[in-house]
Amino acid sequence: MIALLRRDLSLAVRAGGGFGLGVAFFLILCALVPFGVGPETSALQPIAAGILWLGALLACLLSLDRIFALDHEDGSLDLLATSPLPLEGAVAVKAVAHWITTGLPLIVAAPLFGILLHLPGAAIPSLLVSLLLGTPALSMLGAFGAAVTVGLRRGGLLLSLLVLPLYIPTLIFGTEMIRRGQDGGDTATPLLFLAGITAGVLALVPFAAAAALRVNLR
Amino acid sequence: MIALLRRDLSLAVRAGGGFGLGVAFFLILCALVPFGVGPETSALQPIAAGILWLGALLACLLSLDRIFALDHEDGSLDLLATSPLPLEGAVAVKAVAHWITTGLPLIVAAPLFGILLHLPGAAIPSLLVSLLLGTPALSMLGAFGAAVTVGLRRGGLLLSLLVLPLYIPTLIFGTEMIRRGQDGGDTATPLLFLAGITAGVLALVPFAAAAALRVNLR
Amino acid sequence: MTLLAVHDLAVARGGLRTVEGVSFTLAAGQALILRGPNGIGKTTLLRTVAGLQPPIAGRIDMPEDTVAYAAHADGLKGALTVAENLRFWSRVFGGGDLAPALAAMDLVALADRPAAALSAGQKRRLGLARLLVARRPLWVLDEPTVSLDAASVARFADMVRAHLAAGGAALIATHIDLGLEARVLDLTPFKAKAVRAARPAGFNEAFA
Amino acid sequence: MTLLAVHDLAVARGGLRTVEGVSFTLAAGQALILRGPNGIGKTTLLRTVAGLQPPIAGRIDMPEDTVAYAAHADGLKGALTVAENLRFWSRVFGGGDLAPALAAMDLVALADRPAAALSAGQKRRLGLARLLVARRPLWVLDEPTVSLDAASVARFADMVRAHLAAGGAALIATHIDLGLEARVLDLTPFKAKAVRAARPAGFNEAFA
Amino acid sequence: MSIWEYANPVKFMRTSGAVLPWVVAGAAVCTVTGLAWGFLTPEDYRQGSTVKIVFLHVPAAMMAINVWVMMLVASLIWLIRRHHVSALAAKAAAPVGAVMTVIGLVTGAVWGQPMWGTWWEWDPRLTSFLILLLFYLGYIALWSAVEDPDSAADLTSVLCLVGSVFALLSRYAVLFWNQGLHQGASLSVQSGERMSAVYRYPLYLTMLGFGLLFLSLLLVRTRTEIRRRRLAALQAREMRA
Ligand code: HEM
Ligand SMILES: Nc1ncnc2c1ncn2[C@@H]1O[C@H](COP(=O)(O)OP(=O)(O)OP(=O)(O)O)[C@@H](O)[C@H]1O
Ligand SMILES: Nc1ncnc2c1ncn2[C@@H]1O[C@H](COP(=O)(O)OP(=O)(O)OP(=O)(O)O)[C@@H](O)[C@H]1O
Ligand SMILES: [Mg+2]
Ligand SMILES: [Mg+2]
Repeated sequence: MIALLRRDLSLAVRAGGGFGLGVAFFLILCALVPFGVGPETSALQPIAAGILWLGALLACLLSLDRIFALDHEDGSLDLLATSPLPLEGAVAVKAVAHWITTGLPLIVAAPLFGILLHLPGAAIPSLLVSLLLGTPALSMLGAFGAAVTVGLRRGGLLLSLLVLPLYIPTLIFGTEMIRRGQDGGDTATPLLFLAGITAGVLALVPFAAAAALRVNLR
Repeated sequence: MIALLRRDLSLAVRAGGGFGLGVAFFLILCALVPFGVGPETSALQPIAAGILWLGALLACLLSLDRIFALDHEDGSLDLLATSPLPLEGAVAVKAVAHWITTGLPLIVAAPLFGILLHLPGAAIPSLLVSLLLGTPALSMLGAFGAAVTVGLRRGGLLLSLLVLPLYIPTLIFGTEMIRRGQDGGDTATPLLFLAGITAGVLALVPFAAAAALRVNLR
Repeated sequence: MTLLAVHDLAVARGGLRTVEGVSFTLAAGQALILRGPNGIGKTTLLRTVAGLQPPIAGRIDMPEDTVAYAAHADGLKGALTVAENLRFWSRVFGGGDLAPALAAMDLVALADRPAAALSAGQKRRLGLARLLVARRPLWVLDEPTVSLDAASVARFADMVRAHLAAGGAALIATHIDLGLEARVLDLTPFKAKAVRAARPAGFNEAFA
Repeated sequence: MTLLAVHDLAVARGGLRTVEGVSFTLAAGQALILRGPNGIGKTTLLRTVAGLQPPIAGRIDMPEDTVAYAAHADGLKGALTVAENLRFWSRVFGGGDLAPALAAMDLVALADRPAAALSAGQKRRLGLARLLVARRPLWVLDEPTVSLDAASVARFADMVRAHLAAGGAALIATHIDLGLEARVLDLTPFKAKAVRAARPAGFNEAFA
Repeated sequence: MSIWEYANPVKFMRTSGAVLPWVVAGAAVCTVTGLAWGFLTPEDYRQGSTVKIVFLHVPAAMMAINVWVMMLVASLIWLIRRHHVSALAAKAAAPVGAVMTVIGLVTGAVWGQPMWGTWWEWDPRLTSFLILLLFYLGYIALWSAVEDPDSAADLTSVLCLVGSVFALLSRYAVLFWNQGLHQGASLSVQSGERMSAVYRYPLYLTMLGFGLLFLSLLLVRTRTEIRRRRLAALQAREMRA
């Protein structure tokens, strides 16, 4: 498992800055938003929390689509399935690798983008906590979607169609938490919900994803 | 060329509803935005034009990444390059096929999504015209980006990184046109700019894309 | 010691039976070569034995974690070097040293080359070297010598012989002669009758 | 009539020369078989002749639109049927009828099958049938018989013979014996000296 | 004889063929009389004639949810007992459910225009419905994207399971996000005081009608799917021969 994690991470790094790309996409998105909605603080501030979470979601999504597809194409997935590694473990490891290469850099960079979008300083801590709690669920659900669509040509759009609706609860609680942090409200409830969803997803979804993979390898 | 167009279209249709997927993604995005920014009309109305254009952009982007990648992987691209078809023509045809499967359905569905985001009825005509003029440029620029990144593993994110900045002018004039339509202002100027950009892109970018493809085949 | 026993096996691809009624056993030290025209179902049979798809009928008996499978695709990562690719599979299979595997397939000089910069035959050699680090007793190989030159084919045959001598077994589908002294099983007589579709027991004719 | 003339050609892959000083000519009705160990540079040479990459040195003379290239990958779309795949390439090359091409490679029975549901050898046969609808005089083939069974190899050899008899030519890289009566060119003596990197003429030693 | 016997395609074809005309007739009678009766009800003193949309809106909305539940059950049966008919029934039901959802959304929108002055409002009820539509779309898209029918059945069943959990979660998340202006369940416990009998009985009738309508569509579509499978099998067999 450690070997798989290390391989995935070093592949991400060698394939041209795996760590940087997600952040760069996030940056571009945050830069595009003011072009779309106008540059005034009054226009940006109320939507900043939402845009940050939507950006995280999309950055996640874009980097996801090939999480299993590459391994399927070059035959590694067949070999992994016949290896002593349980497929559930392999799925979990791949989700972790995805989180480390995409989620983690996003979290580190998020305060900066918050400033770009005029997010008030008071909301930064809840921004960080909500991302830290929420993004692992995004990676894991994404791995599930990737497992379901592996081997289908044109996976990209189908994957988004399957995965984005699953992201809705995380998105809602995540932005709600930031918004409450911004207004100085009670952040404990959304925080608990976020943590609960992520815990449930991490505990159960690997099994569903491994089952889907097995079907697709057949 | 006609043969290539027909093949690409029938591939899109067989690979599971090529036409519908882009629209479905657009729908999801429009549904996610209110979760991020809040459900009030006052929050949604000012950003509706921007969100619609961003949605079109992203739907375009997600469906793009495999425009040449699939043909590269299965060797068709090598064969096309040695065929009597000029590579510039092949690029243009592929962009057209992409526009028909993604851009066109988006345009048809856009007024509906405008309603979801509380876009005023007065802005609908300029929404349609701006999309009609702008999306061909998106497809063509996307084909260029896809040509540059073909054969790179993990193309998805890199592609967005390359292509999104190229989309900025189209995005700006497109949203500006809708906003002016919404306020009853003068839409002629952004319309001219949009049309100019698209005309220029359609005339010149196929050559750049074909050159990039040739380098990547080497 | 019997490593693999196949009883009256039927396999299916895309919902239709390909071969049926296949039985054989493989003891330690034995190799079996599968032959048959294109499309008879060799690949399907090997994938079933490797556990990647369920059999339609019949039984496959073997101890757990016995199989090392090598298919048309080699499972290489172009961005990693030859040695890194091999080391990864060695770790996953809890397996052996790299040096002998690299030497056996004449890859020592290429060890630090990224796998993307290998020729077709060199890639295939790396895919075969993986078998040595997997340390599994039963090798299930689907056309292992594709793209290999004559010298490499001979080297591969030596590798299989050494594996058999060390108590392993091998099940190999191939169209060309490998120069191995092994039993040959031609699948042609086992071709599934056209009338019998692949469907679960108890299913009615009216359906698939 | 000379279809292809190669003079003192040097080709490079990944910035390093693979073979150099290769010269040969192919007239109508002739075939040339390229041999050489894995990694010598056969694929690179064929891609250069097909015009997919530029030569480093030397000249390649041939009329325009002469080459039909067939590589390791067959350029098939799994979602399209066998006939649709072939028809597409026939249209692109402004080429010939499907029926004789399907018959030559024994694909008539499979014509309505989606290409994704073909076995490895059947896919390869479809890839070769494409050569017939391309109607190009010079076939440039990279290991065309991979995955083919003995009967299909013989059928392929017949197809090449018919092509030569009709005034075509073929340049074939292969490791196995095709049973064709053709000249053989072994690339081993042309292996590039290790010291000379691939760089355009006039480049300074300090660079490249 | 166990109930699972009916999962045998032949038996299913025979039985469903026999009951189908009755179900269709029942659906027609209930829907038509219910709608006609509903149309003849007096105008509401507050909502005017627009109240009559309720006879389309509520049954469609109700069926939209019930169809998903039925798909969930069918998926579970497929995953556990591997009865092909149940997988095909789930496949056949999905587009019907999606259309019901769309009818609910469109009639709601048409109703919302006079009532709230806007075509669309991000009210939790409506939003949950939009999310349900997304799940339907994903499910249908997955069915059409996978070639092998058994793999498609497996994958869509897993998706249906995971999707159901998240559809429920989304419902709560949406409530948390925005408290809405849509009416509560007026046919529930205190139904008497909230909706007068004039509207209630024709509504019950259309609801029954929509249920039967769904059942007949489901039977017809499942029969089509079974025949399509059989056709594909026969074609493949011929090709192989
Ligand atoms: C797009 C918009 C709408 C959607 C998606 C929608 C959705 C629903 C749903 C799902 C139900 C079924 C509740 C149940 O059976 O438990 C329902 C019932 C109902 N809706 Fe709507 N609705 C929409 C708009 C409206 C509007 C604008 C009105 C009127 C002002 C309205 C009035 C009602 C009423 C009176 C019921 C019956 C109450 C009940 O049985 O629960 N709806 N709607
Ligand atoms: N992308 C690359 N970068 C650097 N070197 C490469 C690259 N691709 C191939 N090579 C090297 O170039 C040489 C020629 O490769 P080529 O594929 O032409 O060989 P080949 O004769 O076709 O071999 P085979 O019989 O194995 O197919 C090989 O030594 C190979 O290692
Ligand atoms: N996805 C699929 N759907 C339907 N039929 C398929 C599918 N894939 C393969 N087949 C068919 O199943 C049969 C067995 O294929 P298989 O790949 O096992 O053959 P093989 O013996 O390995 O042939 P080869 O020597 O060409 O590799 C072939 O007739 C093939 O056409
Ligand atoms: Mg095979
Ligand atoms: Mg080669």
